[in-house]
Formats: sequence, structure tokens, C-alpha cells
Amino acid sequence: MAVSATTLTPAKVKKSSSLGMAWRRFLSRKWAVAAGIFILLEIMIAIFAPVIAPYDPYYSDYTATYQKPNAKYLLGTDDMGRDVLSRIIYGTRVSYSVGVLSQVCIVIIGLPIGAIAGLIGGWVDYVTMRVIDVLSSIPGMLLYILLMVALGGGSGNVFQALSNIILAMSLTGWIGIARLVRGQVLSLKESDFVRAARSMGADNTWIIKTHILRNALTPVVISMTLGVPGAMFGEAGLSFLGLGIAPPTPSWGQMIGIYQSFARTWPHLILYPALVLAVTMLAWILLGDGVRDALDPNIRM
Amino acid sequence: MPETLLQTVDLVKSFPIRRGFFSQHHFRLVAVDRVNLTIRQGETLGLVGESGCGKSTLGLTIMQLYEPTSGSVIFDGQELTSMGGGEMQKKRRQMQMIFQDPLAALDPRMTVEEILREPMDIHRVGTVTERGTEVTRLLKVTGMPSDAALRFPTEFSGGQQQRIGIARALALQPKLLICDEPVSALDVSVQAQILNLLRDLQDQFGLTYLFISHNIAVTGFMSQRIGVMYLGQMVEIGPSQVIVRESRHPYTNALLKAVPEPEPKRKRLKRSLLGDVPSPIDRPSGCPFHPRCPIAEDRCQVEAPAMREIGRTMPWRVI
Amino acid sequence: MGRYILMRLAGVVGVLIAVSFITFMLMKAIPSGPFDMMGVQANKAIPDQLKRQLEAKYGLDQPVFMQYLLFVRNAVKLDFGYSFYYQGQTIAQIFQNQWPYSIQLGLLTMGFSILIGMGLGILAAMKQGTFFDYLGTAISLFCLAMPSFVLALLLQIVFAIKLGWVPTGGWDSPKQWILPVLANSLGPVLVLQRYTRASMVDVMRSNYVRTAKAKGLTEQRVTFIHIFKNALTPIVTVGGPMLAGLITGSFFVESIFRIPGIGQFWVTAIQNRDYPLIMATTLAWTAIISITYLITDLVYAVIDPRVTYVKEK
Amino acid sequence: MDELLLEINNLQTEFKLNQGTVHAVNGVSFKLNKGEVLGIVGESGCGKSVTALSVMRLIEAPGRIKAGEMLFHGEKGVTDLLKLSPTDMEQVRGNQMSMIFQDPMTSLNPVLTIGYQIMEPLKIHRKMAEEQAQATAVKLLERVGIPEAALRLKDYPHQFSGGMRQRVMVAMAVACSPRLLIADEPTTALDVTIQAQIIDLINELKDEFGTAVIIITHDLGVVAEIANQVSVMYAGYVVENGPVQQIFEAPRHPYTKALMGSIPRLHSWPERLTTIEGAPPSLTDRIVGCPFQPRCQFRIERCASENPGLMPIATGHTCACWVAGHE
Repeated sequence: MAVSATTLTPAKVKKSSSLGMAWRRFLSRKWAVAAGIFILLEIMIAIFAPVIAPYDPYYSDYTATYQKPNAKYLLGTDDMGRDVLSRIIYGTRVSYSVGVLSQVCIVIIGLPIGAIAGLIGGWVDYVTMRVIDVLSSIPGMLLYILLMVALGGGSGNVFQALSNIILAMSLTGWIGIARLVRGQVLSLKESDFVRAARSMGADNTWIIKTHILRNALTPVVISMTLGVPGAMFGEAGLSFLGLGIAPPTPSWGQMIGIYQSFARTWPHLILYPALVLAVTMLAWILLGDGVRDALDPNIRM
Repeated sequence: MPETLLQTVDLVKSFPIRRGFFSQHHFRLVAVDRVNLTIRQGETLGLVGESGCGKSTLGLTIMQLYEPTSGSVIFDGQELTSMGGGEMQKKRRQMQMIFQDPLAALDPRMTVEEILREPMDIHRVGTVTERGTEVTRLLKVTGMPSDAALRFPTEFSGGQQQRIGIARALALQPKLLICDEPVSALDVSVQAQILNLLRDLQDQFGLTYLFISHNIAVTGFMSQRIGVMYLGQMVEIGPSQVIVRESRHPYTNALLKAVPEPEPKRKRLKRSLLGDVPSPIDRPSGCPFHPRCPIAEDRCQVEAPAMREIGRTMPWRVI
Repeated sequence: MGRYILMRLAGVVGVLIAVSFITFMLMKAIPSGPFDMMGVQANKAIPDQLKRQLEAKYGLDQPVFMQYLLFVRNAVKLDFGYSFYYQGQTIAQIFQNQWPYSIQLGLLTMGFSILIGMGLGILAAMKQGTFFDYLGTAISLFCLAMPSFVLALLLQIVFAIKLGWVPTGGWDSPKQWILPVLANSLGPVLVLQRYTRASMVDVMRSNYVRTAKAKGLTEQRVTFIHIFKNALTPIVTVGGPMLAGLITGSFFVESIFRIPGIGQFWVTAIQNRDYPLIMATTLAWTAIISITYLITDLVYAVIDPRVTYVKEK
Repeated sequence: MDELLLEINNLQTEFKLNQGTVHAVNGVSFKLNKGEVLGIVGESGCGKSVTALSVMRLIEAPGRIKAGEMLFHGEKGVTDLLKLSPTDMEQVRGNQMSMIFQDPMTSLNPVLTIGYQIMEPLKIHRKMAEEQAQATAVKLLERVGIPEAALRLKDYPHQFSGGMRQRVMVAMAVACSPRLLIADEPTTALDVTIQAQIIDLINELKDEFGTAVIIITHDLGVVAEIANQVSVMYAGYVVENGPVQQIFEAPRHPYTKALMGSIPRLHSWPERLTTIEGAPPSLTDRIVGCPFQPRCQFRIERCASENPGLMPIATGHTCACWVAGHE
């Protein structure tokens, strides 16, 4: 136990908050902390890409195409003589925007829908669940691609393309969160501590505010963290198929897709973006696992 | 004689249930069937019965946590069943509840302080500082260490968690405490601590208890009067001594005989009660106890006996 | 039981109607029609008049809602008409020609991933905390982090291009099957390994397994009679729909290894605005997935006697 | 007449967890004669269930039996159960000694029929053929009071009520007429009227099959009713051991005394129940001295440094207490 009962008076004890406890639990997981640091680094890279990147990712040096990694071009150059490292660094921006923003949008759509279905119940819940049933009968990637194309795909400017991807992801991804939140709300509604609050005279607003939101939010946060690599994968896949971010803006998946045609002779071109993508996904998965362990109140210190 | 604090009149709670996936037939599970009881100010009424007999549902229905199907609950002279939401929420200050699973009844994301303050926060009792002082007092009253306030429920043992639950129930200085199996999740020595504590608190604050338990010995220790329930119905109710020593209802008799007593000399002979408790969905006709009753007659299958007074006890009529 | 299946099938029909409507409307929302795309491909714009003639021929000049009703009328007869893009071929023909590739790839992947995924899962559960357990965790983590198209490309580079052990693509000889199946089984292996391990461990801790041991049964008997059947239920629940996904083809693996399966066709169909093909494929997939859910639930009842869809009494 | 069946000496079982080693059983010793009933009582975490599982050698990783001797007087003479190979132990389990568990709802395999599960030990240990096993199973089910036994063989556990499932468990346990039956909290999950039925059943069967019984329970009432001998456990130690009459009427160990005083009884209602201050020691710590000493009101200096160990205080009655032992 953290503090001994007799030596500290209440005034001196630092108030232990659930977040503090979760933080300590998180720090005790080395892999998750390492992954967290790696992700922070990548975020910094994404933000300061223009400063960090050694070259302009759009600049083509036609005298130096298909270069193997060397002192000048650390990861070599591509078919148009562009610096691969710089393109990967700029690609971080796409992956992180899509990964993080899509999760935020998914929660913004899914959380209220799930919460309302769970809280109100009755026909509202019934209709919501049927809609979710129908949508989840369509293979996810299929609906996603269809939406993407309907929205105009990766054409136009980068922001347009990004927002299309995020929108397509949110329109398909909210189902999971809504289901999760609804399930949470339903089980919380039946929990003894909510019953206890009701017996103390708490009204619905109070119960939602103090008990349900607080407890239902944890799995949402966990699912968000675990959803990021999935979204990154989705973007990479779309861009790989040529339905996502359109060149010249670099994205990891799109680089892999384009370089695929030179794989026979210049396999190293695929290797680096593929490696970065895989390592980033791994980092997010480890972070997500760590966050889940840290936030799960059933695990004692 | 002290005045009546709580009274139920023909209280019924039934739940609709669906059988099968697409079944159109709705059944009703009658969990509480026309229960009449009174609890006087300052006394403890014990409710015993086996699982599924409806004793916990009765507690929750009295609290209006389940909406009664019919009948009435009169608390402190006021009818609760017809009360509006807001009014009822205020009334809840005077009746509080203690739950069977102490940990499940405490929000895992709240510190003990937050848990104990919650009832005061809901009803906006006193100033913020006063609430803080009250938390310290409640911890002391229930025998908890004062530094417990800043910790989380999972950091405590089962007995301590139940003390937190009791402290919270006391925060609003209620008149009635409904204790729903408060000690059945606890070890015997811890159970003894909690039972003693509940009795101390009753003396100290003049509390009235509805004490629900499946353990008739525990109920006997706690209560002045005992009500015995079977399949949603009250089959016998009376002073504890009378129920234990000279019960009249065959079910109560069987229940008492079944209790293993920690006195090797009293080794009882073969017990009489056979069979299982029937499902509350397919309740037997007539007297619900007749299929297991050792003294059942033909009449019991058709006619449900009514409650009648026998001396100071009021058992069901057994024909 | 029969009644239950009928009700569920009715549900499937409902889902199909909803999905067809959503897809149809989405498709119509896609900017530029099929004949624009033909023009793009032929590098010259199709004259407006010809375009209008074509549109009239395929009923594209009617209001969208009418088009949808028309589509439904034909779809009920399983008639999805001709492909806009693959001239002269009916959708049925395209399905007939291409789908077998996807099904074959799917079934091979299924067999491989059941073998590897469940095998690793069982091994990990039986030998908790040993090398096999960590190996299983490592493999599943790898599968989780590695996008299938990346693995597909890497495998292709290493084994086909660099080492030249197998062809880079195609689907004519068993040699060409190896890489696509490997790449395609990432997800299934992951899911099966994780769920098998988790559910085996769960069952191993259960009281009835302790009872079985207390009866003096041998380790093998306990594992195969008392543990395995119980552990199967959750595996089937996740495994069923996942395996259904496999026979619907994979866009990535099919396009990388140049397998003429339906997954690749679907993506090209979207790019070409080949409405009939998109509709038919989407509906077929949805139907397969919905029916797999139903079959999964029925299998559930076979494995676990507690699950019953027959009305009591 | 008192023929020894099982002798446990200095049994120690521990669980190696990340947080440290849990010393669940710390040198338990007891003897059990043929046809006798030994009750092991104690509160949760005292090591009574682990003791039972250790006797059956059903302790699984991360747990292990660290030391001890378990002499079992079986059909083929005396064997130390701890020295048997896993295969030999399988021959003993379910055959010469069997076990009933606490929760009948989860202790039967949900996907196998009742008949299959009862016939399993008969086929394995008694080498019975299908029909013979089936006939025996029907007889067993009838004996434990399951109506229409022959028809119910094909039923699955979920079609039985809790009480009925526990009857099936009992039938399964006595199928091979074991010399020893271990019942781990066999009635805890059941309602009192059903509990009474099961206790009666075990009582009858032990005479019929000539089986000795170890009954593990936290319910002193159950022990009083069925046991001849009682062992009281606390923090992994046996603190008192003796004939049921003596333990209940004249308990000597302070813990036993407090435990007796803490249960509400039907026929006498004291003003207050006896309580024990404090909490049991953590089992991950090495205990020096008497394990009960920090909570004991009679403790003397010696208690803190030296563990008393069981010492005889009357015929067949032993007690681990410096104070009570020297009264």
C-alpha cells in the first residue's frame, strides 16, 4: 500500500486521484512508456517537419534518381529524385492527422449516439441498434472505400483529401464506439453503485454526470488509443490503392503503393516507409495496451 | 407503543419476462406478492427466505428503486407510490440502503471522501467545509481510519468496504436503513464486527432497520421481529423469539430445522423438507408451499390460505 | 429451430435491402459516371450524344429512385445485368470466372491460419509462461502491427524477387499460392491465436476442469474432452465472421500478387464506376457475411447445449 | 478399531506470484481414521481449500507443494501421495479418493451430459463397459435422489437445479467407492433447505460406502453437524485440533474461542458478538512467532518470537498456543 496509516495526517497526504493512480500504473509498464516516448517523438517530427526534414519533399533532383542510401540522402531518393527521408518525415503528418483526428471524430459521433441509445432505451435504442446491425453487415473496408470514392477521394488539395479520409472513417467507425458506450451505459445503469446513488436521492442528471460518464469514458479512451493504428492502417491502405492521399503529398501507404512498381529493381524504396509504418503501428498498439492496463480499475496496485 | 415508521399494504412487484427469442407470449414473474408489513420506529424487522423468495426485491420496491406494480408503501405517514420524482428524491434522505456486495456498491473511480460526500452533495447539505468535517465524523463513527478518505474502495478489505457503505448510508441521517444481505459476503469474524456496528449505530442514532438476510440466525440476532418469505409471499411474521421457538408455519419450521447449529449435541435428525424451491414463474396453485409441505392436504392445492393472527404471531393458515 | 432460422433469414433480407439502398445512393453520389471514366481511359471524351444514348440504354436517364426500383426488380431474379466496363460480360459471368480464385485463396488461408493460429494458441495456453507462449505473443503482435499489403510486398521482394524461390504473382500453380496465403493469413492467425489462447486459459481455470482432474482423468483426456469443446465456442464466435471475410477476397493481396479474384475486380469496378458490378459484389458480400453470422449462431448451438433457439415448452 | 487412513505431516504449499510468494499452507499436520469425518474450518484465505487441493495433488502452477508427507493407507498398503508419479496419482484420484467442490453451478462440464460425466470414472478406474457403466450410473443417480435417473442421463448440467447438480457431483465422487471423500465447501453456494439435504446425503453415503470424509467449510454449524474431528486453521496453520465435542464445548485456542463467539446462534442471542480486532496477516510475509499473536488478547512475550506449534492438551486434542497449552 502506498501510504502507511499512522504516519501521515490527512492534510499532508497528497490527494490520490484516479488519474494519478493510472499514471503510476502506466509508468510501471516499460514497453508502453517506450512506445509513448517514441510516439511523442513522432508527433514532434510531424509538427516540426519543415525544420527537421533535410530536403524539400517535393523537390525533384532529376540528376539523382533511385539513389541508394548514402551520406547525402540518408534513405536514398525515389524515381523522381526526391529525398525519401524527407518524404517519410512529411508522411508522419498525414498518418498522425488521420490516426488521431479520425478517432476524435469517431468518438464525437459514436459517443452521443451510444449514450443516448443506452440511456433512453426503448424504441430509440431499438432503432439505433438496427441501424448499427445493418451497417456492420457491410464489410468495413468496403463501405469505407465506397464512401471515400463518393466523397471525391484523395483528389483536390491535401486538406480536402485528409478531411475526406477522416470523414469516411468516422462514418464507418462510429459503430464500434456507439456499441461500446451503449453496452457500458446499460451495465452501469444496472450497477449497484448507480442503484446506491439513486437510493441516496440522486436524479438522472446527477447519475449521468458523476457516475456514468466517468466510468464509461475509460473504455472510450482505451478504444481510442487502440483505434489509432487501425486508422493509420486504413489511410495507408487507401493511399496504397490510390484512393487516399494523392501525390505529390507524401503518405506512407501511398509511397509504398507507388514504389511497388519499382520493387523489382529498387526494393529499398518500399522498405523504409513500410518499416516506419509497422513500427509506428506497433508503438500505438503497445501504448494502447499500456493505457488499457493503467485505466482498468479492476487491477489493483 | 412507538409509532409506525413504514407500512406496506398489499405490495406487489412483478416483472414482465420474455421466453424464447421471438416468443410473443409475455409472462409475468411475480417477485413480491401482496406483502403487508409494518416497521415501528426504532425496531429492526428481519426478512428471511431462500434465494428467489423476493426479499431483496421487496427491499428495492420499498425504496421505490423498483416501481411497485400495485399496493402502497407508507413511510413516515406519507404514501410513497404516488409521489412525484422530485419529492421522492427528497424523501430518500430519510431512507437509505446498504448492499450485499460492498465493493460493487461503491463507484470504483471515486475516493472514499467523494463517496461519503456524494449524498451531501446531492442534497446540498451544509457548506463544503462542513461536508468535509462530516466525512471525518462518519469515518470515525464506522470505525475507519481517518486517512481512508483519500484512498479508493479497492484498497480496503471487504469488511472495511462495507463500513464505507454504512458510513455513506448514514451521511444524510436517515430514519430507516434497508440492509440487503449486508454481511453475507463477509467472513464470520468480520460479519460479527459489522453486526455489532449496526447494533451500536442503531442505539446511537435511533435508527430503524429492515434487515434482509438468508441466514435466520443472523436475522434473529439483529431483529425484534422476523418475517419469513417464500416465493414472493410473506408466510409468517412475528416476534423473533416466537418465530424461532414456536413457529407455526411448516415452511418456517423446515427452515429452522435445516439450519446447522454449531452445537454438536444438538445434532438434529433427518430433515423433513424435500425438493427444490419452484421457479417463481411457474408458481404452484393454491398455497405456493404445498408441493413441499409435509402436512399439505388436498385443499392446499386449490385454495391459497390467508394471513391470520395467532396469538402474537401471524402465520399463514395451514389447513 | 426452423422458425428461428426463418426469422433470421428475414432479417438478412432486411439487411440486404438496406445495404443495397445505401450502396446505390452512395454510388450515385460518386462524381462522374461510368461513361466519363471510359472516356478518361480511352483518352478522349465521349461525345455527349453517344453518352446520352448509352445512359438511356442502361436506364441511367431515369430518376435515381426509379433506377433503384428497377435494380431491385432485377436483383430479386438474381439478374444484375451486364458490366458497364467489361463489355459483353454479365455480372454472373464475371462472378463465375473470378470468384473461384478468391474462394480458393480464402479457403487455403483459412486452413493455414486455423493450423497455425489455433495451434499456436493451444500451445501457448498449455505451456503458459514458456517459450511457446512468448513465441505466440510475438507472432500475434507482429500480425497486429504489420499491415497485410506491406507484408505482401516484403514477401514478394524477398522470396520472389531477391531469392527467386517462387513466382511474383499469378495463381496457376501451388508454388504461386504460398506468398498470397501467407500475407492473407496475418489477420486470421492473429485473431485465432489470441482467442484460442484466451479461451483455453479461461476454460483451464474453470471449476469443471478441476472436477475432471479430481476424477483422475489423464492430461490428454482433460484437454481434448473437457477443455477443447468448451474453448471452441468463443473461437467460433469470432472465427466464423472472420473466415467469411476471407472468401470475399482481399483487395491488397489480390492486386499485389496479380490474382484475378473478385477483390481486385471490385476495386477496379469502383474506379471505373461499373455500377452493376459494384452493387452485385457489395450485396453478395453482405449476404455472405450475414449468413455466416447465422451459421455461426447455429454452430454455437451445436457446440453448447445451453444455447437453444427452440422455444421452451 | 481406529484404523488409520490418511496421515498428513508438515504439509507446505506456496504460490509464487509477481508480488511475492504466498505461503498458503505452512506445515499442516493431521490424521484421519477410516470411516471418520474430519472438519477443517477457518475463514477465507486460511488455507483450508489449498490443503484439500494439496491432498488431491491438484495444485497447479504457480503453486507447488513445497514439503510434507501425505501417507495414504490405500488398497495396496501405505503410500506417500507426494511421491507418486503423476500417472500413479491419476489412478488414486477419483478412485481411492475423490472430491466435491463448492460451486455446483460451475463444477460440471456444461457441454457433456450428466451420464457421460458420471460414467467417466467408472470406465477409467473400474474398466467398465458402456452398458455396465450406464447401469451403475443410473443406480448412483437414484441413490443420490435424482428422480427418473435413467431418463436424465442424457441431460446436460444446465437442465438441473443447483441442489440437483450437487447431488450429481456427490454421485460422481462416490462412483468408485473411494476410501476418502474430500468435500470443499459443498453446501456454501446452496440455500439452507438444500444444504441440509446435501449434508444428510453425505452423511448417509459415508456409512454406506465406508468412506472417510474431509469436509472443508467456514460454517461451524456444518462441522458440528457432520464431523467427528475438527481442525481449525488460521493463516495457513492448524491452530487447534480435536474431537468435535471438545472443540465446540471447550475451545482452547484464543482464535477458536473468538470464532465460536462470533457466530450468531438460533437459540441464544447475546448482546454483542465476539469480534477479533485487526486483520489476518499477509500470507506473503514470513510469519515469525504465533500467527494469531498480533490480534490475540492473551498474548505473552514469547508469542512474538516463537511459533508454538501444535501441542497435546488432552487426549486427541492439540492446540498451538503458548498460553492455552500451559494452562
